[in-house]
Amino acid sequence: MTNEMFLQFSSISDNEAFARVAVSAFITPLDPTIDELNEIKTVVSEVVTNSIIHGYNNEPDHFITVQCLINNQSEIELTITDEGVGIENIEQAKEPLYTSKPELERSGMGFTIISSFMDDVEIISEPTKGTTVRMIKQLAKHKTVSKS
Amino acid sequence: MTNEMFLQFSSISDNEAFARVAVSAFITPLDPTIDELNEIKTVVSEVVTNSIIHGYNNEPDHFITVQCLINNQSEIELTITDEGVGIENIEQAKEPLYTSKPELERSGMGFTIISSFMDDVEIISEPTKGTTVRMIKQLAKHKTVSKS
Amino acid sequence: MSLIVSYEVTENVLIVRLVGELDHHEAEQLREEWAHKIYATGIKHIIVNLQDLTFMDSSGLGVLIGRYKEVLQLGGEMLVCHVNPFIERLFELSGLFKIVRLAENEKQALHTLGVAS
Amino acid sequence: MSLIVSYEVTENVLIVRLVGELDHHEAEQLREEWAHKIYATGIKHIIVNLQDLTFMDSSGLGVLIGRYKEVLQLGGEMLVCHVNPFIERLFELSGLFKIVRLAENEKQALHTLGVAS
Ligand SMILES: Nc1ncnc2c1ncn2[C@@H]1O[C@H](COP(=O)(O)OP(=O)(O)O)[C@@H](O)[C@H]1O
Ligand SMILES: Nc1ncnc2c1ncn2[C@@H]1O[C@H](COP(=O)(O)OP(=O)(O)O)[C@@H](O)[C@H]1O
Repeated sequence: MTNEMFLQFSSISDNEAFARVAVSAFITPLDPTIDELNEIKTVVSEVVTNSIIHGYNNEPDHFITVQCLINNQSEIELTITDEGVGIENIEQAKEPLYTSKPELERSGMGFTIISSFMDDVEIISEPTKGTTVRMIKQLAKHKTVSKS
Repeated sequence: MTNEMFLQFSSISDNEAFARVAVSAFITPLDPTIDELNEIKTVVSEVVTNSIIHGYNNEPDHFITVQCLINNQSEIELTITDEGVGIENIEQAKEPLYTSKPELERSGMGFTIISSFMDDVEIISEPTKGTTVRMIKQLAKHKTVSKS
Repeated sequence: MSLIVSYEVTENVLIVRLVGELDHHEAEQLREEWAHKIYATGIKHIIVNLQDLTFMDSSGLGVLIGRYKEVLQLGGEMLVCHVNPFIERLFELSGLFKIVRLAENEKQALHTLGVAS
Repeated sequence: MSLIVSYEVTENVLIVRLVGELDHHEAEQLREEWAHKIYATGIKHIIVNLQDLTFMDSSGLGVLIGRYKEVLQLGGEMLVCHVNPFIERLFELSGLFKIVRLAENEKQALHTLGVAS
């Protein structure tokens, strides 16, 4: 059985914690490990924060959507979308330490953390149209190949 | 400033707790009292459960939507919708102890609790089309008339 | 986020301790398990300890009322103890206190039922 | 769900204790307050106690790095203590340990900085 949720909210920083809690609560029935839960919370926080700061330049009157699918009770598919400014150069954006907003004390580590915590990450972006980050994570106890 | 969220999820009972947590997390920045938070959690649980059991007859492959608006940092507007069987007789449905599913040990107290916990409740329903429950709650510390 | 239930039998009394959240999702399983305990143990009365119940809605009320009806058939009664103010409001609202008696704790509830603990 | 920050000055060291969640929303306020403390107190080194920090993301890293750069200008250094395994992974990933030293607790960190507590 597939369980699915779709969430849309205003682009204000109050909603960063909200998005983390909502996704955590949605995947709780899968009984993830504490590490897995922390990883998911962190990537939600990274991507939503990027949409607020970079995508919408901190303007509060836009919307961010988070879609979460649970496949086979074990695979989490997370898709986070904004209709903001988009990314000119995706390869550059993914580089560790690269940030277009050093004046905001961004560390430039968002995409590095996301890649490390998720099994698969796809960035789809078009300047002036917006950005979609689609991520997949397989929960460990259901992994066919054990990590040990 | 208005903060807004829209949530859509599969009609499975796992998502009752999810919906409660998501709405709680969304209104947390308003710093509600424990009682207010419990009231909101309870009405979310009541309405979402009704959509699952009554609206969709426990069929898991439908969707429920929850919209939450925060107006003036103090008023919570909650709208929960299903596209299920709808309610034939809304006046009867609102009666304390009335339930159409006594075999499921329903107490028939859902709407009574909802009316008691929210400041305003509107039920819009059409047979075979679905049901929308729209509720408003003013948080106490911002109430113009003090409750003491 | 979910419900943990433990049962204890003292003479003809079934003590049921509910820990966590009791909503419709949890109610379905609880209902079956609890009804089975009533008949499997041959008890007459029920004490429900709600000390660590952090959430309950009208689906939870339905389960309590269902089990109340069962012990009523057996000539017994139901008591609830450690009811927090919010759940007490739910019980008031729904008229539950017309059929279920309130006790402070398990000991007092057992005493009310005439069982020394 | 939010962040509580407390500051303590011991000789030329600013001890910063972070309790709760450090994300972008909290980072913005923390940044200003913390930068102000550095100059208002005339300290040289910083110890960050993360014992009760339950969440942190790359926005939090940005604030730490920003304050590190400030004490570096003052000829000082930054130490972090009570780092839980998850935050330690974040620090490893981001290379933070190349610039910030790890200590077990505040006492050990003060000792490393040559301050008796
Ligand atoms: N949603 C987005 N919209 C526009 N640009 C983005 C978005 N997400 C990321 N970027 C770009 O990618 C860069 C790298 O992102 P990231 O690794 O998270 O670092 P940081 O957020 O610290 O800058 C950002 O500085 C920004 O230029
Ligand atoms: N979303 C819905 N779709 C269809 N019928 C509904 C819906 N919500 C409520 N009802 C009807 O209203 C009745 C009363 O609801 P409620 O007071 O919550 O009691 P209960 O859920 O215990 O039956 C239900 O028994 C059902 O017939």
